[in-house]
Amino acid sequence: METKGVMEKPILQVKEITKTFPGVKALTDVSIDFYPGEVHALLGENGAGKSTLIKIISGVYIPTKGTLIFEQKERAYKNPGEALNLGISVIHQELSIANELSVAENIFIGREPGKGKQRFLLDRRKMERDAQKALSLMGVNFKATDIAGDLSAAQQQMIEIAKVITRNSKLVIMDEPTSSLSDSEIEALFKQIEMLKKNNVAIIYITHRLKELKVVADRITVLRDGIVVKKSLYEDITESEIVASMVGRKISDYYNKQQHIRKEEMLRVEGLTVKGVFEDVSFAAYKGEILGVAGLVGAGRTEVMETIFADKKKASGKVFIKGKEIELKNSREAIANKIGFATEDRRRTGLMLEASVKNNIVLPSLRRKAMKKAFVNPKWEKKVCDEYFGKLDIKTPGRETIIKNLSGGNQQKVILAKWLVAESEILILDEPTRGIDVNAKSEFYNLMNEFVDAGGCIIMVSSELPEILGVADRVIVMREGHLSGELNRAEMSELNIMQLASIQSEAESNTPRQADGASNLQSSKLRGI
Amino acid sequence: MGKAKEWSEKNAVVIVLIVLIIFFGIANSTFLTPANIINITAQMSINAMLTIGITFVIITGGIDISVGSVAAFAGIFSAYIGLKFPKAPLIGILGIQLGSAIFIGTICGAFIGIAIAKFKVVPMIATLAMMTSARGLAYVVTDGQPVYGLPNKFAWLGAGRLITTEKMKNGVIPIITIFLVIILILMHILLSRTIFGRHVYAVGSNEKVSHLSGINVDAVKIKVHILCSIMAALGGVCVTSKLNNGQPAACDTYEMYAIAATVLGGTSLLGGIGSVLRAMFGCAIIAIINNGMNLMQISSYWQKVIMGMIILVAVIIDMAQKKEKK
Amino acid sequence: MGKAKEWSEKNAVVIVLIVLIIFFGIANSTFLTPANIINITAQMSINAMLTIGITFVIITGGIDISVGSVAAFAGIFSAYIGLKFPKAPLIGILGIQLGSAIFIGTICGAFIGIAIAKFKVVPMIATLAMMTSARGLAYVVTDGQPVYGLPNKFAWLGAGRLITTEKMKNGVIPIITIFLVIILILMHILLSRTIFGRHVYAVGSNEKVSHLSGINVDAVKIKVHILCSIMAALGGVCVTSKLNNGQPAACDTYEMYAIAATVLGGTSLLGGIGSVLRAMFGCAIIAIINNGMNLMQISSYWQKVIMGMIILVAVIIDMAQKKEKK
Amino acid sequence: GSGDSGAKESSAGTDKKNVSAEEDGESYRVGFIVGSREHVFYNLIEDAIKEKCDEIGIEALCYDGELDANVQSNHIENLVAQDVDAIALATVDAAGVGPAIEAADAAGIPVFTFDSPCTTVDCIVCHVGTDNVKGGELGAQECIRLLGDKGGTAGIIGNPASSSCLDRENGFLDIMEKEAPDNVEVSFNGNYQGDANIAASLVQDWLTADPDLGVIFATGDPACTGALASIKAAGADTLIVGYDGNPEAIKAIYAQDEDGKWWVSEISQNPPLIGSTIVEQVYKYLKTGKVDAKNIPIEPYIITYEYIVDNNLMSE
Ligand SMILES: Nc1ncnc2c1ncn2[C@@H]1O[C@H](COP(=O)(O)OP(=O)(O)OP(=O)(O)O)[C@@H](O)[C@H]1O
Ligand SMILES: Nc1ncnc2c1ncn2[C@@H]1O[C@H](COP(=O)(O)OP(=O)(O)OP(=O)(O)O)[C@@H](O)[C@H]1O
Ligand SMILES: [Mg+2]
Ligand SMILES: [Mg+2]
Repeated sequence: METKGVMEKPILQVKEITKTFPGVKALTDVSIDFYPGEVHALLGENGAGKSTLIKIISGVYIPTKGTLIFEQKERAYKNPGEALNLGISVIHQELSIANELSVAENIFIGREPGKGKQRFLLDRRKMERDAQKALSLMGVNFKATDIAGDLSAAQQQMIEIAKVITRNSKLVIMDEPTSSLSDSEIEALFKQIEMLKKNNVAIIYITHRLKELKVVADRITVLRDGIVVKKSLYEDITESEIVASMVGRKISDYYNKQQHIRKEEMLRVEGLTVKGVFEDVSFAAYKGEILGVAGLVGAGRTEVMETIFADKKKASGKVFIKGKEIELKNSREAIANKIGFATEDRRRTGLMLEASVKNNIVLPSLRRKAMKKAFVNPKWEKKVCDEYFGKLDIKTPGRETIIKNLSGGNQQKVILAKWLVAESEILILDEPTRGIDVNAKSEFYNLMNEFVDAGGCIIMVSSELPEILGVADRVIVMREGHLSGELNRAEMSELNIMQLASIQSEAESNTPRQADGASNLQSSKLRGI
Repeated sequence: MGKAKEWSEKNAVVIVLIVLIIFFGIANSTFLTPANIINITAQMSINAMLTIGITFVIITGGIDISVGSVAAFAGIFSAYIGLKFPKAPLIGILGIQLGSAIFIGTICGAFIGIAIAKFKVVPMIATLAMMTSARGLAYVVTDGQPVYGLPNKFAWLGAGRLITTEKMKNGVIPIITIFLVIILILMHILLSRTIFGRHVYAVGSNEKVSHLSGINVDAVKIKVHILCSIMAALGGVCVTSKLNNGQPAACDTYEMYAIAATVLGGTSLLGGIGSVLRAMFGCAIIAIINNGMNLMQISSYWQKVIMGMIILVAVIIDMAQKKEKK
Repeated sequence: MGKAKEWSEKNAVVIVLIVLIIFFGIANSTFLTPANIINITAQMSINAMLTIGITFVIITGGIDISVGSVAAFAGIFSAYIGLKFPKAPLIGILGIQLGSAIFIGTICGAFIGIAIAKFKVVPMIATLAMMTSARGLAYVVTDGQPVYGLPNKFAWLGAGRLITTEKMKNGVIPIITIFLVIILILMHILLSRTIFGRHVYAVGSNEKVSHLSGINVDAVKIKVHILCSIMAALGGVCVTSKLNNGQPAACDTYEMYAIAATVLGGTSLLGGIGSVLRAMFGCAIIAIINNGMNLMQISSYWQKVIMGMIILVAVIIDMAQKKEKK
Repeated sequence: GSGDSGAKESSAGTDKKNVSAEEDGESYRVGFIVGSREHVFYNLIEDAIKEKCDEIGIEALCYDGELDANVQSNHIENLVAQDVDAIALATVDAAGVGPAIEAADAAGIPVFTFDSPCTTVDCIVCHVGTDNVKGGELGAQECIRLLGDKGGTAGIIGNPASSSCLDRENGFLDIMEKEAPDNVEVSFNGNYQGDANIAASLVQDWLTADPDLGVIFATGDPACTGALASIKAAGADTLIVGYDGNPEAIKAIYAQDEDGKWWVSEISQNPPLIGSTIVEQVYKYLKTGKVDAKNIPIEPYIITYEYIVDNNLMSE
C-alpha cells in the first residue's frame, strides 16, 4: 500500500504516558504518533503494556502521567463513552459480547438508533437492517437477529469487527483480533482493514502473529516492559529484528524441534462419534511423541478432546488406554487414568481466576495426596508448588498470588504444572499457545519436549500451522467433524495439511463452509512460514 | 407438531397456568364464574406492580428484596397526605396517590441505586438495608397505628369498579385492573421498544461490555432501581387505597412472591433475559393458586406447602424444557 | 504503618465491631459488664449456626433463604420426639436433639440440593420453595400450637450454663456458646483444611474448571446444602431447647440476618471467597447492635432503621477498603 | 387531645417522684416485654404501662417481643443482666419462654405475665389478662345475635400464628358448635396472617362463593379493615364483629351511616386496663411482697354503637 506516502498530521499523539498499577509500572514515558490511513502495529511480549496503552487511549484507564492529543487537542476523558464519541473505537482483547442480546443489538450497543426527535423509542428495523448490511459486506454466515451467545467464538469476533466498522470511527484499535479467527475470516477482516484505510481511518493493530504484519502493517512500535524499544516503518525492518527487540535477545528457532523416540501406544480411539458434531474418529497416540491435531477452526477438534476426557458424552466408539478398553464415565476417571486436559479457553475453563496460584495447581491432585483421606496436605502443597515454580520457571510473586494477576504465559505454565502434578501421562493441550508471546511460547515448547522425552504423550490441538509443523512428530487432520488424514514427520508440510483440512471436490464447494475452506488455501499464505 | 413443541418449550409456564385453571375449574364451581375471574385480576394487581418493577431490576442482573417495605412506607405516606385534604376531588386524590408513589419511590430507589452503583454494595445487602429501614420508618411515623379516617374517594383507585350491571351492582371492571393494564403497557413499551430498555438488557447481559460501549451503567442501575421502587410504591398506595387505611405492616414478605412471579415468567436471575408481559403469567399463577385454594377451603398451612411446591415444579418444568432445547 | 493499613483493609469489619463496642460501652453502663457480654455470646449463637451453614452455601456461589423455616421445622420435630421420651437421661436428650437436626437437615438439604444440582433450579427459587413449604409443614404438624411439656433436661443445651459463682447463680458459661465454639472449630477445619472444603471454594470459583479437574460439582452442591440445612436445623433445635418448647413461628426471617452476617464477614455473594470464622464478626456486629440498642432503650422501630443503616455502612466501608487496594 | 396533656403532666410528676424515690432508696426499675410493637393492641397496653409507671415512679424498660419467643428470651436475659427489680411480659403463647423465666426467678427477679399466660412454669407471681377463649365465645354469641331469627352463614378470619388469636378462634368455634341454632352455619375459616390485604382477598373470595354471607368474626382489627374493604367493594350486606377495640374500630362503629353499616360490634379486651393493672400489681409486690391474686382476669366486653354513645367514647 502506498499509504505511507500520505504524511498528514497525526490523528493521535500519545505523549510521555506512564501508567502504574499497585506494584506494577505497566507503561513508562510512552510517546507514539498515529497517522490516519495507516495501520500501526503495536508489538511486544505478554505483559509488555500493549493492552494497557490502548485502554488508556480508549478511556478505560486514566493515565498516571502524560497527555493524549487527539485531533490536535489535548483530551482527558473519564470513561470509554467519551472516547467513543470522539471516534475512537476498540476491539478489546477479551471478547466483548453480550451473550443474551442479538447480533444487531450487540453491534449497536450503546448507540441504538432512535425514532423521532427525542430518540426515546428504539428503531429496531433500522438497527437490524444496518447490522445486516454490515454483516453481508463481511460475508459472514449468520444473521443480525441471531442471539450472539449461540455463535462460535470466531463468529462473535466478527460481530466485534462489524461493531467498529459501523461506527464511522476516526481511530480503530484492534487488540489481537485474529486470535480466534480462521483464515477465511482473517481474510475478511483484512479486507475491512483495507476499506478503513481507504477512508483515511487510523488503525492500531496488536498481534502476536508476526506473519500477519506482512499483509497489514505500515508501521510498527515495539514495547518491552512498558518502554518503547523500537519504532519503524514495517518495510524498514526484518522479522528477526522485531523478535529481537521484543525479547531483548536473539531467538533463532523458538520451536526448538527435537527428535523424539516413539514408544508403546498410550491412547487409542476407535469410531468415536458425537451426533451432529463429529463422526467416526479413530487414531492412536504414543508414548514419546507429540501428536498434532490440525484443522480449521470449528472442525470439531475441541469436541473430540472433550469427549476423550469424558467431559462430553459419546454416542458410540471406544477408548483404549495403554491397550485396554476403558469406559470413562467422567473427567474424574479420565484424571485417574492419567489424562490431563488443558482447555483452549484459559480464562473460562482453565483457571479459577480469583483463586491463588497454589490452589489452581493442586486442585485435581488434592484427593490423591490427601492426609488421612480427607485433609489437605499443606506441606506437600508448598513443596510441590515450589518444585514446579522452579521446574517450569513460573514467574509469580508467590504461591498465594491471585492467578489473574499473572501474565498469559505464566498462566499457561500453571495449567501445565497442574496436570504434571496430577501425574498425567497423556496430556491434551488445546491451542496451548494462543495469545502467548514468542518468548513464552519457546519456553513452553521446551517444556513439552522435556515431558515427552521423559516418557509422556502429548496431543496438541493447534490452528497455527507453523506451530504444528515446528513441534509435532505426527499430525492428524480434521475437517468438518471427520478425520481427513494423517501425516508423518516426512509428509508434513503446510500444503499437505491445508489440503486435508479444507479441500473439497469442486462439485461440493457451493455451501458457505466449503467456500470458506477453499479461500483458506489462499489465505493460508498469511500464516504460512 | 414441531411448532407446538417449540411453543411449549418457550411457554411451559402458560401450560402450568392452564393446567391450574382446569384443575380449579373442575374442583370448584365458583372458580370459573365471571365474578371470580374479575376478582383474580384485581387480587393479582398489587403483586403485579411489584413484579413489574422487580423484573426490570432482575433483567439488569440485580435483585430487590425491599419492595414490600417500600410499598408499606409509600402507602402510609399517601394516607397521611390524604388525611390532610379530606375535601379533595377525585382527581386531586389520584394526584396525591400517584404523587406519593413517585416521591417515595424516587427517594428509596435512588438511595438503593446509589448504594449499588456508586458504593458497589451487593444488591442483596443494599436492598436488605432498605427493607429493614423502610419498614422501621413506616412504624416510626405511624407509631405502629394504622392511618385511618381517609375520605371515601381515596378508595376509588384500589377498590372502585366501573360499569355496573343488574347482577354486579358495584361494578364489573376493577379500576385497579385498568390501572395495572395501563402501567403494564407503558412498562412493556419502555422495556421492549425504547433505547433505555435496550440498555437495561445490555447491562444485565454484560456490564463490562455495556460500560465499554459508552452506556452509563451506573445511571441505568440507578434509574432501574428508582423505577422498581416507584412500582413498589404504587403497589403500596393501591393497598392503602383498597383498604382505605394505611397499615405499617402492609405487604410484608410480598417481595418473595414478586421474585417468584418474575422467575416463573421466564426472567433469568442472572440478568439479560426477561419480559414484564411474561412475568404476568407468574403473577397469575400465584394469584390463581391462592384464590383457588381459598375457594376450596384448603387450610392456610397446607396452602403454604402447596404454593412452595407448585412454584418449584413450575420452574423445574420450565428448566427441563429449556434444557431439552439446548 | 503500611502493615496497619493493610490489616485495616482486610479487617474493616473488625474495626466497625470495635467502634460499636466502644460506642455502646460508653453509652450504657451495663453493656460491658461480664453478664452482658456472656449474654451476647449466647444470643448470637443461633444466628451464628445459621450463618455458618449459609457461608458454605454462599462460598459455592449459591444462596439459601430457607434456613429460618428449616430451623423451625427441625425444632418442632425435636420437641415431638422429646415429648415421647420424658424420662430420657441428658445424654439421650442430646442424642434426640442432634439426631433430629441431622435427620431433618439432611432431608431438607438433600431436597434443595437435588433441585439445584440435578434439576437446575436457581438457588433463590429452590430455597424459596423450601422456605414456604417447611414453614407450612411446621404449622401443619403442630396445628399452629406450640409443642410444650418437654422435660427440663431438654433445656440444657439451649438455656443451661456451666460454673456457678456467688454473683451468677445460674452459671457463667452458656452451654450453647460452648456448643457453638465446638461446631465453629469443626466447620472451620472442614472448610479450610479438608479436601471437601477446597472443593467448596473451587466450585464457587469456577464450576467448569472444577468439573474438568475431576470434582463432582453436583455432589459438592448437594453436600453443601445438606450441611447448611443441618446447621439451620441445629439452630432450630437450640431455639426449641432454649425456650423448652417448639414454636412453629420460630426463626422467622432469620435468614436475612444470617446472610447479612455472612456478607459482613467478607464472604462474596459471587462465590469462591469467604470464611466461617470471619462470618462470626458479622454475627457479633448484629448481636451487639441488637443488644446495645435494647440496653439503650431505643425504640424497636428505630432499631430496625438503625440496623439497616449500620449493615449498609459496614459493607460500604468494607467495599471502600477493598476497592482502594485495587 | 387529652393524651397529650396527660403525658406532660405525668412527665413533670416523674421528676419530682424520682427525687423522692431516691431519697427513700426505693426507685424501682421494671422490665416490660410486650408481645409485638407491630400490633396496636400491645401498643395500647404499652402506653398504659408507661403512663402508670410515670405516675407511681417506676422506671419502665419496655421491649418489643416481636412475637418471637427467642427474642423475648434474649430480652429476659438482658433484663437480668441489668438487674431490674421485676420483669413483666406478654408471652407469645401459653408455652412461654420457660427456661429464661426460671433463670430470672433463680436470679431473684420476680416475673409477671400479662395478656397471655405462661403455663409451663410455676414461678409466675401474677398474671393479668383477658381470657381470649372467652372473648371468642362472646364474639360467637354476638354473631348469633346479629344473624337473628333468620340465621345465615358466618365466616371467621383467624391468625393461628398468634396464640391469642387462636384462642379466640377456638372459643368462637366452640360456641358456634354448641349454641348456634340450626340455621346458623360457619361456612368459612381463613388465615389473614396479620395482613389486612390478605384478609381483603379472603373475604372477596368468600363473597364470590356466597354473596349472602351473613356475618364475619375477625380475630384482629387489621382483618376487619380488610374485610370491610371487600364487603363495601362487593356491595354486600355482611356484618363484621371485630376484636381488639382499637380507636379505629370505635370510630368505624360510631359512623353508623358509613363503615358502621357493616362493622357493628367489637370485642374489646381493654388494653389500657391490662397495662395499668399489671403495673399496679408489680408495684404492690415490690412494696409489700404480695399481689391481689395470682390470676387477675380482665373481662372482655362488647363495644357497639350504643356502648360508644353511653360511655362517651367519641366525645371530641
Ligand atoms: N488492572 C490491572 N491491575 C494491575 N496490573 C495490571 C492491570 N492491567 C494490567 N496490569 C499489568 O500491566 C502490565 C501490562 O499488561 P497488558 O495487559 O497491557 O499487557 P499486554 O502487552 O497487553 O499483554 P498480552 O500480550 O498478554 O495481552 C502487566 O504486567 C500486567 O500484569
Ligand atoms: N455448545 C455448542 N453448541 C452447539 N454447537 C457447538 C457448540 N460448541 C461447538 N459447537 C460447534 O461444533 C463444531 C466443532 O467445534 P470445536 O470447538 O470442537 O472446533 P475446533 O476444531 O476445536 O475449533 P476451535 O479451533 O475453534 O476450537 C463447530 O461447528 C462449533 O460451532
Ligand atoms: Mg493484551
Ligand atoms: Mg478448539
